[in-house]
Amino acid sequence: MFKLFLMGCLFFITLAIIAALYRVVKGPSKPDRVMALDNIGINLLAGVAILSILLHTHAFLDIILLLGILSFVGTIAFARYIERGVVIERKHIE
Amino acid sequence: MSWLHLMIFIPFVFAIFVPFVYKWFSGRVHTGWFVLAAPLAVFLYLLKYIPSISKGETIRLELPWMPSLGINYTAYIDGLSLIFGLLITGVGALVVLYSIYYMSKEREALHNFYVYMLLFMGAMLGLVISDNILVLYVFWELTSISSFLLIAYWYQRKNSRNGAQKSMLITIFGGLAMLAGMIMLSMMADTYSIREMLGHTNRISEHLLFFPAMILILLGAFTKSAQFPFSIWLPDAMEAPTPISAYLHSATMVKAGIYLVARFTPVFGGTSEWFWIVSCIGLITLMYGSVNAVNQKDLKGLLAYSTISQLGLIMSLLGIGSASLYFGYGEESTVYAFAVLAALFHLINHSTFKGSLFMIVGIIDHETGTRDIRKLGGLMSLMPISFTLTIIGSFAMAGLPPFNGFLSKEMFFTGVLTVFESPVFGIKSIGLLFPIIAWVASVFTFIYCMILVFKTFMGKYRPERLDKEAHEAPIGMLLPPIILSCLVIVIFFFPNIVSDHLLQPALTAVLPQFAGAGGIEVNITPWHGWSTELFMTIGVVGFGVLMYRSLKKWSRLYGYFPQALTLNGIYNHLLAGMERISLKLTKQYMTGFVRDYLVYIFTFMIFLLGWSLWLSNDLSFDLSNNAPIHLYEAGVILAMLIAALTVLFSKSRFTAIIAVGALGYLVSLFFVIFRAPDLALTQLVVETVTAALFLLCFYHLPELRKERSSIPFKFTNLLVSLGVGTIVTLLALSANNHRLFESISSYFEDSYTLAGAKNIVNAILVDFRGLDTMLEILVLCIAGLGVYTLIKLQLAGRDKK
Amino acid sequence: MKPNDVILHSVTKVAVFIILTFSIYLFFGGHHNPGGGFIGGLSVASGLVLLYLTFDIETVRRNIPVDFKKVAAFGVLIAIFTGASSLFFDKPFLNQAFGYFNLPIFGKTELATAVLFDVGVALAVIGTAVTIILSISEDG
Amino acid sequence: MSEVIVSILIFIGTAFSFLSAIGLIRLPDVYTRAHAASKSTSIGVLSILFGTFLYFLFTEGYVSIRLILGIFFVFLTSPVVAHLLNRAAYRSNVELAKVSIQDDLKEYIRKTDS
Amino acid sequence: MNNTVILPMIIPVIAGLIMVIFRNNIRFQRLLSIFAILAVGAVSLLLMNQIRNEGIQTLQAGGWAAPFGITIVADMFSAILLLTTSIVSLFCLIFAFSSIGREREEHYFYPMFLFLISGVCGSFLTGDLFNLFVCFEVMLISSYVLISLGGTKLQLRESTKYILINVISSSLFLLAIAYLYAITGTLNLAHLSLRVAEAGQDGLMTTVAFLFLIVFSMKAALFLFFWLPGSYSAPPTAVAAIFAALLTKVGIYAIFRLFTLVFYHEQETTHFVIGILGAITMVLGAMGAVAYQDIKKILTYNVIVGVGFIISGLASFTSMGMMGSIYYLIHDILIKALIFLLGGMIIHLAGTSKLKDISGLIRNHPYLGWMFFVAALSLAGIPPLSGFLGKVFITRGTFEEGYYWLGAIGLITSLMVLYSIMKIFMNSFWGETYLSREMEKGTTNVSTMLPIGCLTVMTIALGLGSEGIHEYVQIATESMMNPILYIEAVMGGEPIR
Amino acid sequence: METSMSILIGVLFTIGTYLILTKSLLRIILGTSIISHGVNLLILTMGGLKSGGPPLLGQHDTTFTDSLPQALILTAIVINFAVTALFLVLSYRTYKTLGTDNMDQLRGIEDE
Repeated sequence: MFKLFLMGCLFFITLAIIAALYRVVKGPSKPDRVMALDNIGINLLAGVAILSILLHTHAFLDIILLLGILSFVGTIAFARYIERGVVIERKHIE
Repeated sequence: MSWLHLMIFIPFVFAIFVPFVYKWFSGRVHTGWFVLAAPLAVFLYLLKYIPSISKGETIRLELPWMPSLGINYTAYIDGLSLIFGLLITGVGALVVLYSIYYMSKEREALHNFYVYMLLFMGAMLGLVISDNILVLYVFWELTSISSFLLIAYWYQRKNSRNGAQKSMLITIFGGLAMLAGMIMLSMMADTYSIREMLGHTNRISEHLLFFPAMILILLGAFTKSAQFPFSIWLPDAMEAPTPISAYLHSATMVKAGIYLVARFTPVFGGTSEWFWIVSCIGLITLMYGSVNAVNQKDLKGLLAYSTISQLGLIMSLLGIGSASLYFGYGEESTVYAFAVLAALFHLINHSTFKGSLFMIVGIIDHETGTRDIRKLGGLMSLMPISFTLTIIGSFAMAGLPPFNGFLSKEMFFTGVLTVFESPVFGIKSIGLLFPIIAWVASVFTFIYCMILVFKTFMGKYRPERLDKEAHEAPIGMLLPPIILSCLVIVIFFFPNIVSDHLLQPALTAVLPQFAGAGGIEVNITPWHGWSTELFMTIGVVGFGVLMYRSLKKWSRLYGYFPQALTLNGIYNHLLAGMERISLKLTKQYMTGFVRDYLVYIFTFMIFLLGWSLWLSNDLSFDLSNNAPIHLYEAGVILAMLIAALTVLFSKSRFTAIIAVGALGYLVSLFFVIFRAPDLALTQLVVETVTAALFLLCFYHLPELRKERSSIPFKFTNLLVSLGVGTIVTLLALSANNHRLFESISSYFEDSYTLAGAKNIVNAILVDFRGLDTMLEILVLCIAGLGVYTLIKLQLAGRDKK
Repeated sequence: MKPNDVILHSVTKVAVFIILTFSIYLFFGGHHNPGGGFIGGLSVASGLVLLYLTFDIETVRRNIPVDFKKVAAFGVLIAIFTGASSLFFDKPFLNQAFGYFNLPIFGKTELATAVLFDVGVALAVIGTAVTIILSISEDG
Repeated sequence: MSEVIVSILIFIGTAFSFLSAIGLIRLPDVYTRAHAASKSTSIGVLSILFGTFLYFLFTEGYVSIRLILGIFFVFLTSPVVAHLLNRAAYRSNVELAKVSIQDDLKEYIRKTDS
Repeated sequence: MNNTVILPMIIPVIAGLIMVIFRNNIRFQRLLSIFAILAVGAVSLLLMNQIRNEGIQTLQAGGWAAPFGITIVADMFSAILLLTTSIVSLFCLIFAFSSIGREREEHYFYPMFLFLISGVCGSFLTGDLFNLFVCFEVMLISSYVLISLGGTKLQLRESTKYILINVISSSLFLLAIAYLYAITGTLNLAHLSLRVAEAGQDGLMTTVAFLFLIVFSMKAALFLFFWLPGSYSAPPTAVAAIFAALLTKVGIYAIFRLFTLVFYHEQETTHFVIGILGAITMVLGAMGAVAYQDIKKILTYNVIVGVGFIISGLASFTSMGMMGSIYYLIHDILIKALIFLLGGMIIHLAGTSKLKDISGLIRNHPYLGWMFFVAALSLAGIPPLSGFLGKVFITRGTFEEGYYWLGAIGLITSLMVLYSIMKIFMNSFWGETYLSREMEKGTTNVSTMLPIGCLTVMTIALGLGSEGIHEYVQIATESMMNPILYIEAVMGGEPIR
Repeated sequence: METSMSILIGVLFTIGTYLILTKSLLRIILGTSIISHGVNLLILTMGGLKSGGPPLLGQHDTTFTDSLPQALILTAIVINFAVTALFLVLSYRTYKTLGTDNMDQLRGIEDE
């Protein structure tokens, strides 16, 4: 029962991912897509969490944190790109 | 290393020293004097074998080269080798002597000349004395190469280069064919030694490869001996300095083919194929050469065609003589054996008179500055010695007494008549063609001999057409042709000395069934009654004179022959055609467009794998041992498909890269679902860093363009990619249901006890398969350095273009 | 209006600290838990990338004055030498030794040469990743 | 009992996540969608993570520092991400939805720039 | 266990890495790289003798018994190739000293060169399928760097294609490994051989074998050679020479290894297909060589012909053919390096690679000319130079197997090779001399002529003195024709732990 | 699951191949990325799916999924990362130096 429930939740998370993918496809603006990607990342994080309950293992708990980190790093890179066109600046123009 | 081997290698040894000698003494002494020692020494050394060889002995000495492969330099001297060896060194010595006067020590690059010459001489010697067919082949190709160099001696001239290239292509082509034949032969006989092959003739003749091997070896012989239709290289080879022509085309290079045929007669002879091919090609060549010689304007060209024709004559005699092996030992066998004897005899004679003729033509060229028959004339009074020598040589060639050519020509007629009189291999009435062709060709031979003598020396002397004032050559230059001409006459009067000491032992080498009997009884005499042969000769002379008289009238016929159909035309056409077709084809598929290459590769893959799968019948779709699939997993798969398709259809690179990122994240979700935490972690990080890399590079890259390509282009791409996808899927499905063995990875589940690690994947990475990891970080490190150099080192701006 | 990154800067400082700590955890936990040299190295790299993202190359270089190409090479060297060290003990190449020792503070501890190997891996990964990213960003 | 609590938390999380996904599709422009993407997703994920944390705490007595860190990290970064993205959007001149009534920032920028 | 086996793989790597760390001292880099290559050569000589005396040498990396760990195996075939590799790379390296240019030297040329060698050696030595992939990658990625090092327009354009094709082939390689792993559950070559023999090589395995064939064909330029002519004409001479000498050979080695050790049960299918591919390769390659009037093009197409010819020996799968292949492989590595160095030298002197613009070089450069002549003959397999024996035995092998067409094509294409290469000789060395020494675009010097001279001497010596290496080649052939030897050497040893 | 994975991999390969066959360098690189995802998933699938717990000892599971393919994929991922990085940089260098990213214009046969 509990398992079935978890799978159901996972299914909805998957749907959420697909919804976000729709946003990636649809756009229309770049920030939209990046936001969708970030959202996919966050949803994946949730999915992994549920999966680790489902599989009853804490092998995947590292992934949760790492996903959080990476989705953060990635999104910031994208944001920089959108904002400035350059991802890493050689020298800060303050 | 025996004395014999040493002697064979002498020319090579000399060749090494020639450049030094040239460097040190070139100003003072002609290098030729140093070189002369080599052929002379070998000639004298070989002379000492005559007594023992004429008694029927043979000498066999082995020098290991690659003993473990059965390839040794086995020197083998019997009568046949000895004749050739003496010719090579004897004529060689004379040619070197001649060249000392012919080649100016101031103007010519003598070191090159003599190095090539010695190489060639050594190669020829090695060729005729070696018993091992592979070694024989080595020397064979060496003669091709060194003659290539000799012909192109004046490499600045385009004609020399072309002539050299032609001779090389044709003779090496033949050499390769011969190699194939020899390999087949060695497979049949299981040995590389010709001597040992003779012990297995039965096995060889019953083998399936017998006929192909024979054809291939004959190809080698025919190309080398300039037999029809491979004769075209020979006239072009006249671009070489005259001493070379004299050497190559009288005594050596072209005789190599004759040697080969004679040498392999015991192996292949006695069969109708051998008989027909050799004798017919010989007769055709004889005809072709003599007919064409008449039409030549260049003296050397005339001699070249006459050489072709004479070689055809010898070849046909060898072909006819091979029938003797069919009969074993007996009456008819002896009759045919006589043809072989004639062949060998004519071989020697031809070397003498042709050598001298070439030298004289060289003298004429040297002294008048031209070889064009139309410009020459009336030299008789100015160059009397040369004139005499020409008469001797030409009349010998035409088969007139009292010169040795008469003897062998008569014997030739005897040979062709034999075919008519005692038919073999179901010849019947066709046999009549043999003497007829021989006779007609002899008429033409007579005509060109007359041209040679009379057009050059008779008629009006027209100094205005010549480059130089004509006068007699220095004695040193005349000496070699004088020696040869003396031989021509001496042999006529004492043919039996030659016959007993050289020809008989050689005959037993060609026809080994006579070895036990001590040869055949022959007595070569100039006069043997009013025989058919004599009448034929008289006919030749009579008809020849008539024809020569009316030469102007009928020689126009030559003009009617279309240029494109000449052998030369065909050769040029073939060569140009090969280049053209190659270029067209290569350009057709080598487009430089990498997409095309990938299409070829993928198409090939689809077809090969598809064919193999279809052949194997191992396609199977079995869902039973699949792991279960959950709804959410289907959702993830769907999401991946969407992401991948987005990449495909996105018009902006930004969308594409985000979709790829999403795809990567979803892949890592799969890794989680399939219980691979390490993978999921790595995939996530790598995906993020890759995305960041893409973003970094976007600054330097253009926005994605809309693909502007034709419908067929896209359709092909679609088809190919669908094919690839299908093949991958099909293979995956089949492999999945085809797990034959337990994986070895259960071993790794002990990793805690084995390697002290609870994380099996990590244990595999750092311990069980640590080497992989080590190299993998090396790859990473190289890539980092590569990126760095790519960005930092930019020589593009400094391009020459 | 000039961009101001105060929020990002302050958050990044915390985040980088967390990332680095976590990386070290991943690295050392690798033997028994998911993680190891690769992932540890890569996450350190991503932490550094985050630094570069929020600040700029000059600033970071001033604080971390390291030639990352040499780091990468050095990492690979370490990995190879741990493997090659077994040559001196007449053991097969890459033979990893491990044992349990009673250390004063940590109690019973497992020490393995594999960890050294992993250090090499991590260094190589960090060095390469940062080299690549820096090279590209410096190209103008 | 423990399963029930975990279930409730996860259910809440999933519901939030899913709803925010719907928001991501339905909302008119990037700025409004950012609400859905950051706020509600964050709460959804946080509750799911917390649920997971509790699950392992109850069933195994396992206190996962990584999960706590993860919760903390998401909690920390999610607003920053939203902030940066929106700023980027604004700076790259992404239009506001037509239904928007007011754009204070525009006024402000005009003032400071001039 | 024999730790010597691993050394050819790691010595260059260590040397290269040290050079990366001490980047600025060029003289040190040169010395160290020479030293490293010499060490590899010495080790491979040592290995050859060990193998001759004690049989195939193996090393279970990390002490994990096969098939669980990675086994490094040096049989005679590998050892011979190692030695040849080290010789050739030594000469290419010396050639590079004066020709590669200061800038490239400063940008990790020597380390990359050594990594390439290491990858090549690794590929020759490894006994594990996946490790083979990794070694390939080491080799490939350093070749990517080498081919693009300098970033001239031509280099960039061609290296893009080169990398793309190789990325695809690497993906396919992994694909093939995955399928094979699914079927057999193992990666160790010896173990694979055992398992394939046990289960019988069924249709699916043959299909997977074909996939491997495609992968290696792409690397070896066997039929799928389209990328090669462009790529090999892009980099500087020393690099092109080492590429031509080694890179395709690694692919050939892999094909040999796989189709003699693992997939040798269905010869009628697999080896026949290999034979057809070899024939097509030879014909197309020879046609390409004949077609062009450009030195670089002619030489690169000749590389392709060589590949087809070597593969013919495998297609025959007789010990005669195999022996021929080994001989020819050694010859081909040497001669391809030599001819590329010579061709590069001509281009360097004349400043162009178009034959119609070059003429009469022999007047000023007689030694170069005659060495080119010798090399040209050797390339076409003219006796008694090094290509001859290989040619004879391969041809005999194909004949013995009944593939007369294959042998015939081999011989005919060798004539076309001769024609194409003589075209270079006759056009660029013979003819009127236009350029005086001063007008030439470049000069020769000791560092460029020494390697050319040495390689020329080697091709002559190898031809005349084949007896000297015959014993080794014989052993190599035996172990190729008899997989049991290999399997026993790998699997027979007791695990260390 | 294996069947659906096989089909997914096939689709990934199809898309990747299609992208590789286009003219734009960037699309080609994206194509190689997708193909490498396909390859990684394939290796995993070929190792057998979900036959046990994650390959970590000391947890509840007694059976484990095949750990060898995971190690292989890990290596493959890293190598692929290295190659992609190099390829990417090369392509933008090509673009900057030669002024085009269209493979059709990079034929390079004009200089014959």
